[in-house]
Parts: sequence; C-alpha cells; structure tokens
Amino acid sequence: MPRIVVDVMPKPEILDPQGKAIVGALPRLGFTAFSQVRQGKRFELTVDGEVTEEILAQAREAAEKLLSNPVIEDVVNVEVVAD
Amino acid sequence: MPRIVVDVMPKPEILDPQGKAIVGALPRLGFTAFSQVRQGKRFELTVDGEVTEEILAQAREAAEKLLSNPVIEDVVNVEVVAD
Amino acid sequence: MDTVANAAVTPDTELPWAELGLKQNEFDEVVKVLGRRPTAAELAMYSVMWSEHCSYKSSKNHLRQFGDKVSEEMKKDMLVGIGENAGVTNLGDGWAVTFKIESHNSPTMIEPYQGAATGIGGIVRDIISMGARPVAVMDPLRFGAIDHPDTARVIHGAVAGIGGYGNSLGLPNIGGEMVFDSVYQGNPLVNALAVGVMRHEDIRLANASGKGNKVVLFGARTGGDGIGGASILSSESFDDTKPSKRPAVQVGDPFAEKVLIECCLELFKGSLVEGIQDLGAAGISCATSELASNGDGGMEVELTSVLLRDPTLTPGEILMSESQERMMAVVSPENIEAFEATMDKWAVEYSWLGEVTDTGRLIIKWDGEVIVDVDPRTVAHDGPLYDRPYARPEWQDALQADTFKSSEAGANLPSTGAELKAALVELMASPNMCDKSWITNQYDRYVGGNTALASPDDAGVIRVDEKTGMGVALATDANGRYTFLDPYHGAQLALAEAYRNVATSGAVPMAVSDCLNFGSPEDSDVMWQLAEAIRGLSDACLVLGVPVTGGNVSLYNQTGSTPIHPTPVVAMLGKFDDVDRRTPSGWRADADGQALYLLGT
Amino acid sequence: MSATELPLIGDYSTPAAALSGARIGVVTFPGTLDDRDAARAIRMAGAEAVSLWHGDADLSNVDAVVIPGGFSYGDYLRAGAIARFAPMMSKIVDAANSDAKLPVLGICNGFQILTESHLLPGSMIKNDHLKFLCRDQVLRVENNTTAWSNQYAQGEEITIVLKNQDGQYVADEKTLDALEAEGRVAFSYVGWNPNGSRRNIAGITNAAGNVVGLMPHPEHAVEAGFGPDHTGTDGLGFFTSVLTHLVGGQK
Ligand SMILES: Nc1ncnc2c1ncn2[C@@H]1O[C@H](COP(=O)(O)OP(=O)(O)O)[C@@H](O)[C@H]1O
Repeated sequence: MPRIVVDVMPKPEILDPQGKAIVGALPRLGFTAFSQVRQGKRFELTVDGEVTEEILAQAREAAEKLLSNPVIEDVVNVEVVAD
Repeated sequence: MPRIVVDVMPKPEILDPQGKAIVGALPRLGFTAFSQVRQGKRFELTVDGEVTEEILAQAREAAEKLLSNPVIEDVVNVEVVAD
Repeated sequence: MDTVANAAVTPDTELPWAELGLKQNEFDEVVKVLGRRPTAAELAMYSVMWSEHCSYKSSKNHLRQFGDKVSEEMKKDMLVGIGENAGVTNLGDGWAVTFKIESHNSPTMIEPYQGAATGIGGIVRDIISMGARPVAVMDPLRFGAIDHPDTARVIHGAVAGIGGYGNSLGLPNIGGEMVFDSVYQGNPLVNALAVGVMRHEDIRLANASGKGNKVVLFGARTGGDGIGGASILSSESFDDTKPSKRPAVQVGDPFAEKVLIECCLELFKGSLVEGIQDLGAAGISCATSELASNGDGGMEVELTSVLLRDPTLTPGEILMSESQERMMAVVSPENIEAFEATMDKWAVEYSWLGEVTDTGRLIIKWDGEVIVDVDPRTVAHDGPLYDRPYARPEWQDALQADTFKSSEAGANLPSTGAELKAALVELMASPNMCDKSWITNQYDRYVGGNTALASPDDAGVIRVDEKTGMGVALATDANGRYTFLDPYHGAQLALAEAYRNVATSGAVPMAVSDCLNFGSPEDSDVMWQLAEAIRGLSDACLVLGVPVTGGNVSLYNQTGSTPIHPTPVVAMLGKFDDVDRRTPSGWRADADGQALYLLGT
Repeated sequence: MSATELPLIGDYSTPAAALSGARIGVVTFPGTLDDRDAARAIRMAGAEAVSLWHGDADLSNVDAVVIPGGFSYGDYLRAGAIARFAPMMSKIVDAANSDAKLPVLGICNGFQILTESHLLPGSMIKNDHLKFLCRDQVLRVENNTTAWSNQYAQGEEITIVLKNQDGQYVADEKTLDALEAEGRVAFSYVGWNPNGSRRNIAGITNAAGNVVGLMPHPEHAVEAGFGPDHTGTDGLGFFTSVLTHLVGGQK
C-alpha cells in the first residue's frame, strides 16, 4: 500500500532540547563526527488505493494543520513512497 | 553544511499510541484519505566538512545503538542531504 | 557597530524606539539620562527594562501600600521583603521559606504547552536565585468557556506543559485553581507559584559587589527566544501586521533546569557565589543592570563572550533574548576554580563575561568597543513612573444593581424537593464545580516524599524538616466576578479565602504573594479596579497581620478594548510545627462515627 | 562541615548506623528525581543508603542497587536511552550478571534504563492515553520469590504510587509468553490497566530473581502520611525484602 511520508522538524531558531541531549551523548559513545543534532518527527500515512493529487493535497494540509505546530515546527517534506 | 538524516519508525507489530490518536483525529478535521498513521522520529546530524564513508558508518552505528531501540523500533533510513 | 562613540557623533540617527514599545516621552527621557542618543544596544536595554512588565511603571505607586501598611507584628518573621526576586519568611529552627507567584498569560495564549511550561520554569528560577531549594509548585488557571473550541486548544496544552515541566523538575504540584469563564476567552490566565526552603545562611541576594569579582553566565546558550517579548507582551496590543513585533516563543528544557537547580544548590553549599540572578524577561539586560544596580559599584562585561545558540544574533538581540534556563552569578576570584569544577560535574556550560568595578557604571563591550555605558540604576530602578488617571466606572452602579435576586430566576427560587434536587445537581455539574482530578492526575504530587496534603484538599502541605515534621501550607485563591463587582472587597475576599484554606488545614497563616491580573492601565476603569484591589488587599493584610512578601502584576489582559475581569490571585503561606497535625478537607475512610459541625455565620 | 544543613542530591548521611549493616546504592543521573525518596525508603527499611553518581565506575561495595525514577537526560530520545551508557550502568550490568548476582531494582525510569541495558526484556512506550498519569495504583504480587518481593505473600494486593508518561510495557508475544510461563511477571495491575501495558504487566524479574523492574513507585509508599491515601506503606516490603534476601533469608 502506498504511504505518504511527512517530515516535521523544530524550526532552526527554536531550542531543540531533544537534539541537545543527543549531541551531548554521542561523543561519550565515541561518535565524534557530528556537531549538531536536531530531532523531529516522521509520520507515515497509509493510503488505501492510489495517491491522487487531491490526497496529496490533503496530506499537505494535514501536515500544516495537525501534524506540525507552526509556532515552533516546520514541515520539511511531504512525499509519496511506494512499498 | 551537510547533514545525515536518520529515520526511525516503530516496528509494525508494536501498537503506536501516537499514530492511533492521529488517525482518530484526521477524519474529524475532514481528512478521510488515510487508513493508518504511524509516528516515528527523524534525526538530522550535522557534519562539519565532508561526509566520508567512515562518518556515514558512524551515523549508521549511532542509529542502531543510540537513536533507536531494536525491541520496538526500526531504522528505516540513513542518508546524506546537502544544503 | 553602533558604539557609544558613534552615538555621540551621530545624534540624528533614526531609532526604532516606537517599534520597541517606548513612548515619545520615554525615549526623550532616555536621551536626557544619557546626555546623547542611545546606541542600538542601549535602546534595546531601556525598552525592555522600561516596559510595563519589567518596570511596574503603572502599578508601582499603588504597590507601595504593601510596604507601607505593615505593623511590627508583620515584620517579625520577614527576612527579605518585597523587591527581591522573592520574599523570604523565617520558619524558625534556622529554616526559611521563599515563595512567589507569577503570570505567563500571553505566552500561553500563543503557544499553550511551551508558554505554560516556561511559566513554571521561570518562577522556579526565581526561587533558586534566592538560595533556596524549590520544593513544590502550584498553578492557578483561568480559561474561556468550557465549550468554546479554542479553550480545548489552550487548556490541554497548558495543563500538559505545566505537568511536563514541573514533573520533570521533581517538584510536586500541590494545588491550584481551574476556572472557566468566557471573559478569559481571548486571554487565559496561567499563573504559576513556586515555593522553596533554605537555611538562613543560604539566603542569596541579586547584587554585584566587590571590585574585581567575576561575572559569569551559565546554563543554556543564548538564542533568539522571545526577543522583544518582554516589551511587546506588556505594551498595548499584538499587531499581527507587523511580524517583527510578534514575540518569538520560548521553548523550555526542563532537564536543563533540573540540572541547574542541583548545580546552584551545590554552589550555595560551597558558598561559591557572592550574588546571583535568574534570567527571565529581558534576559541579560535585566540581569546585568539589576545586579549592578543592587550592588555598590559598577560592572563591565564583554558581550562577545556570551555563548550563543544562534551565531547571527546582534548585540541588542543578545541583550534582549529570553532564552530559558540561564543564570548569572558573581564569583570572587578565589572561587573560580571551584565554580568551574561544579559546572563540569553537572556538564553545565558557562562563560565568564566580565567583572564588578567601582565606577558606578554598567559598561558593555562588543569586541572591546563600548556599546553600552549607563548608570545601571536608570535602567533597572529609576524607570518611568506613571500616576495613571483612574475613576470609578460609570457602569459600576448599574452592574451592582443587576443582582440575581432581582432577576426572574431569583424571584422563582426552587422550593419543592424535586426543584431543589435539580438545582443542586445543576450546580454540581457546572464546569467550575466539577471534579478537577483530570488535571491534577497529570501532575506528580508525590515526588520528594514530603507532600502531606495536595489535591483535592483546600491547601497543599509540604514537610520542610524531616526531623521535626515542621512544614508549610499553601493555598491560592481569586474570584474575578466578585472583584469585578467590587474590586476593593473582591480582592479582600480572595485573601480571606486563601487565609481560611491555609488555616483550616491546621497551619498558621504567615505571608502573602499575589499575582494581579488586570486589563490595560491606560483605561481609567481598569486602573480604578487595580487601585482598589491593591488598596483592599493591603488593608486586609494589615487587619489579618500577614505581610505581602512578593508578587507580580500582569496588565493589558484584554481582547481588543474588552478587559478580563480584574483577577487578583492571592497565595497564602502558613506554617506547621508538625505537618502530622494537618487536617484534610474531606473525611477519611476511618472517620466513621465522628461528628460534623458547621461553624461561622 | 559546610555552612548549610540543606542536603544536596545524593547526600543522605545516615544519622545512626544502619540496623542491618547493609549498604544499598542509589544511582543518580542528571535528571533523576526520586533518588532522595529511594534513599529514605532504604533508611526506613533499616539499611544504609549510598549515593552512586552515574559518571563514576565504582560500586562502592554496595550490597544492592536501586535505580530510581525521574527523567534521566530529559528522556527526550527514549526513556533511559542515554542513561544506559553511563559508566555506572556498565558496572551494574556486570555485577547483576556475575555469580554474586547483585540485587538491582529499577523503578519507573530505572525500569526503563534496565530494559535499555538489556538486563530485562521488552520496553516501554507512551501510555495508551498519551498523558502523564499520577494515581494510587493497586498491584498484585505475582512472584514473591525475587530479591525484592519476598516479604509479600504470593497474590497479595498492594497499593503504591504510579506516575509516568511512558509506562506502557511492550514486548513481542514470544517474550510475553516466556515471561508468564517462567513466572517472571513479578507484579501486575489490578482493576484497571493504567497505561495499556501488555498483559497488565507492571513489573518483571530476570530469571535469577535478582533484577526486578517495575513502573509504579514503592518508594513513595513507605511512610504513613506521605503515601497513597495518606496512610499507605505497602511499598516498604520491597526494601525489607532485599534485606532479608541479603542476610540469606530469602524464600
Ligand atoms: N490547576 C490546578 N492545579 C493543581 N491543583 C488544582 C488545580 N485546579 C484545582 N486544583 C486542586 O483541586 C482541588 C479542588 O479544587 P477546587 O474545586 O478549586 O477547590 P475549592 O472549590 O475547594 O476551592 C484543590 O485541591 C485544588 O488545589
């Protein structure tokens, strides 16, 4: 079944405590290559049947209205993936 | 600066309470096209400089060891994105 | 770079003082105080520090009554009074308690979860900066009509935010309020209270003294959070057409704050800081100017030493940033090493910004060039002061005459058994009387192991000393409808209710903190409500013999030109010699056979 | 002596020598909240509470360890995910798996850390209702032979405090079947499942019975007046159990 992936990230100028905690932990585990980490959300919306333009538009709207909080987050990606 | 994106999703057999809440809320907002929703995590790791094979390997290992818990989650994607 | 030298030779440069919330007369005053035009950085500082929120310019003249109407009896246990980050009350046996209540109304309206969460974070930092260990929080809340769609957006976010932040700090939530009323539809009230305890010798004040002592900023990095928020939040109105004026929201990191609490307590224990100040509204502007103004000399800091989360911030923005979970301290040179060791142990970032001087000036440099050169008192304490006109509203008589008794329902009171039963059920089912456990169950009331009473009891009770059982009781109360009808007596009723709630729990009432939530002081009706409420509260405190040790004024709570009901929230603190003697509000399972009495009139 | 008597985190100096002579460690991570409560419970049971700092790698000769509740590292990534890698945790994992079988109790966040450390199977996800929930919770003791439950009767119902956001216990069906078959479900929820945990599981044990983890908080139910319903002390049995276990009196 096809799925639509929606990626939501904290706005760049907003503090991301999650990412901060991870970037602090990585070097302690020997992972020293990363200077910054940000943690966002990935949603997978399953569509029964074909993904029409209209359904994709629904996903984009849902991403803005429900899946993200526009005050602190950006929708960075909405795309169809096939299985 | 280049970033490595790591996507982590709850395992299909694990009930995802957040996805379930979203799939319940969507139709109330008029979004009726989606039969299932799952919520996972998206990490963006910033690399200062070039992403070498070795750094990518570090990201893959961090994804397995720290960023995901194999009991409940799968790493579904590790990829480099350029800005 | 707009340096002081540059400002001196470019007097005619256009400055965005109006956008930053200053009035013409206020800007003129800044120019007069400085003897030249302010630099961009100075303008940033004055505009945030002279905002209503930080300067209390409309309420100060009235608030003085809290300091004036005090008897000897009221001063007896007051170790630190109004004016400091929070007042301190003596509990005996070398123990002291500090508590304070503050508002986070506008941020919560904009972003309910983070707005309410950072409200808890801010008030807790006030308590830490007094040298105390925070031991509990409370949250008096007011929202719009329960069936309005926007209420659901705000309330669930706010409750989750308060829980999310407070629970993560390990502070039990021991009480609060939840009131629904459509007057709060566009302007919910989220007030937050924190209480902390300390030994007398641990009391810390926010001042920078001792030439050569070092100034350090520690905790979270500085980002673009809430820039302009402090002044915009308390100026006339939000103007959506000017996005640059809209405050950026602040996102809280309760984990960072929990670490900051433990780290600060370790600093206090080792006597490693001379003075300390939390960073809240107005950030570094506030911390540097207040520390310097309260101290006996001056201060000189290098702003490029501030650790940034966003490297593109301008000096003015750095000075105004409201990034959470930061503290500023003054450390003597011999303690630097020990201070750094404590920071390292807790993995807290810090940077040394400068030092205390004896010049009486606050000097801020950017890469060596002077961008701020001011008398700190003019920024922190000698801001504008307004005697705003006020008068009893014309409509007050009509409002008071419009009673329930004179209404149709009042003329046909329920009289039969069935009617009385229906009335009782209707009353019990009204949103403001309903069970609040759906809220309080989202709050940890057990953490710490010292909670002797919490929801659903009338007062929260916390044990302070595990050896003796000595402890404190706290209650918060307000009634916006009573205060609307009669601000003088309405404020007194809130005080009386909080006093009763503390007393019935078995504690001796000792001190008051208040959060005065009102509309625009530029409206003479509202200003009258504020003046009357303060007069009423201060008169009643004198009668009851309990001093006000601190509080907060939140003005401009209105939608368009419609203000909320005047809502003075009163927090009362009482003392127990032994919390074992507390009295719960309901009877327990083992109370069979005990008698019930109704006391009073 | 320092200037103040206000104890710091991890500062639980026992006033008198502990009755049992037992020393029980309490681990503090950045973000740990219930360490003082755990230490109080240990003292009330008659043992000495010893503070263990996450960054140290020395178990200080303790006889048992409690990993208390809280939000280690904020729990932003996953509850317990980062704490698991602390030097102290490696020591604890080794000692728990060694022949000496160090008794380890993980409460709430401590339980989550134990699953992330693979000392116990399964994991915790968000409560099915998605909210933080604080309530007095009834549990049934399903296994009274562990180091931490031997003072309870088999099947006994106890009331202790539950408070968490990520308390839904999950594991694959095979693991759940095995846990039940081997009697490794140590505690289960009675009356109402407060978070959607599989098979009402509130707490589990390892095969040897020395490592126990549970979501509810026994340390908040040890002192009359400060626990469930102002009277409850049902949680004390966890701490007296480990003392009994240590002196060799285990069932
Ligand atoms: N927002 C809140 N946060 C914490 N506790 C609350 C909150 N709202 C109500 N409570 C608590 O719930 C209980 C009942 O509240 P309420 O019905 O307002 O009491 P009363 O009517 O007796 O003043 C009290 O213990 C009160 O402290």
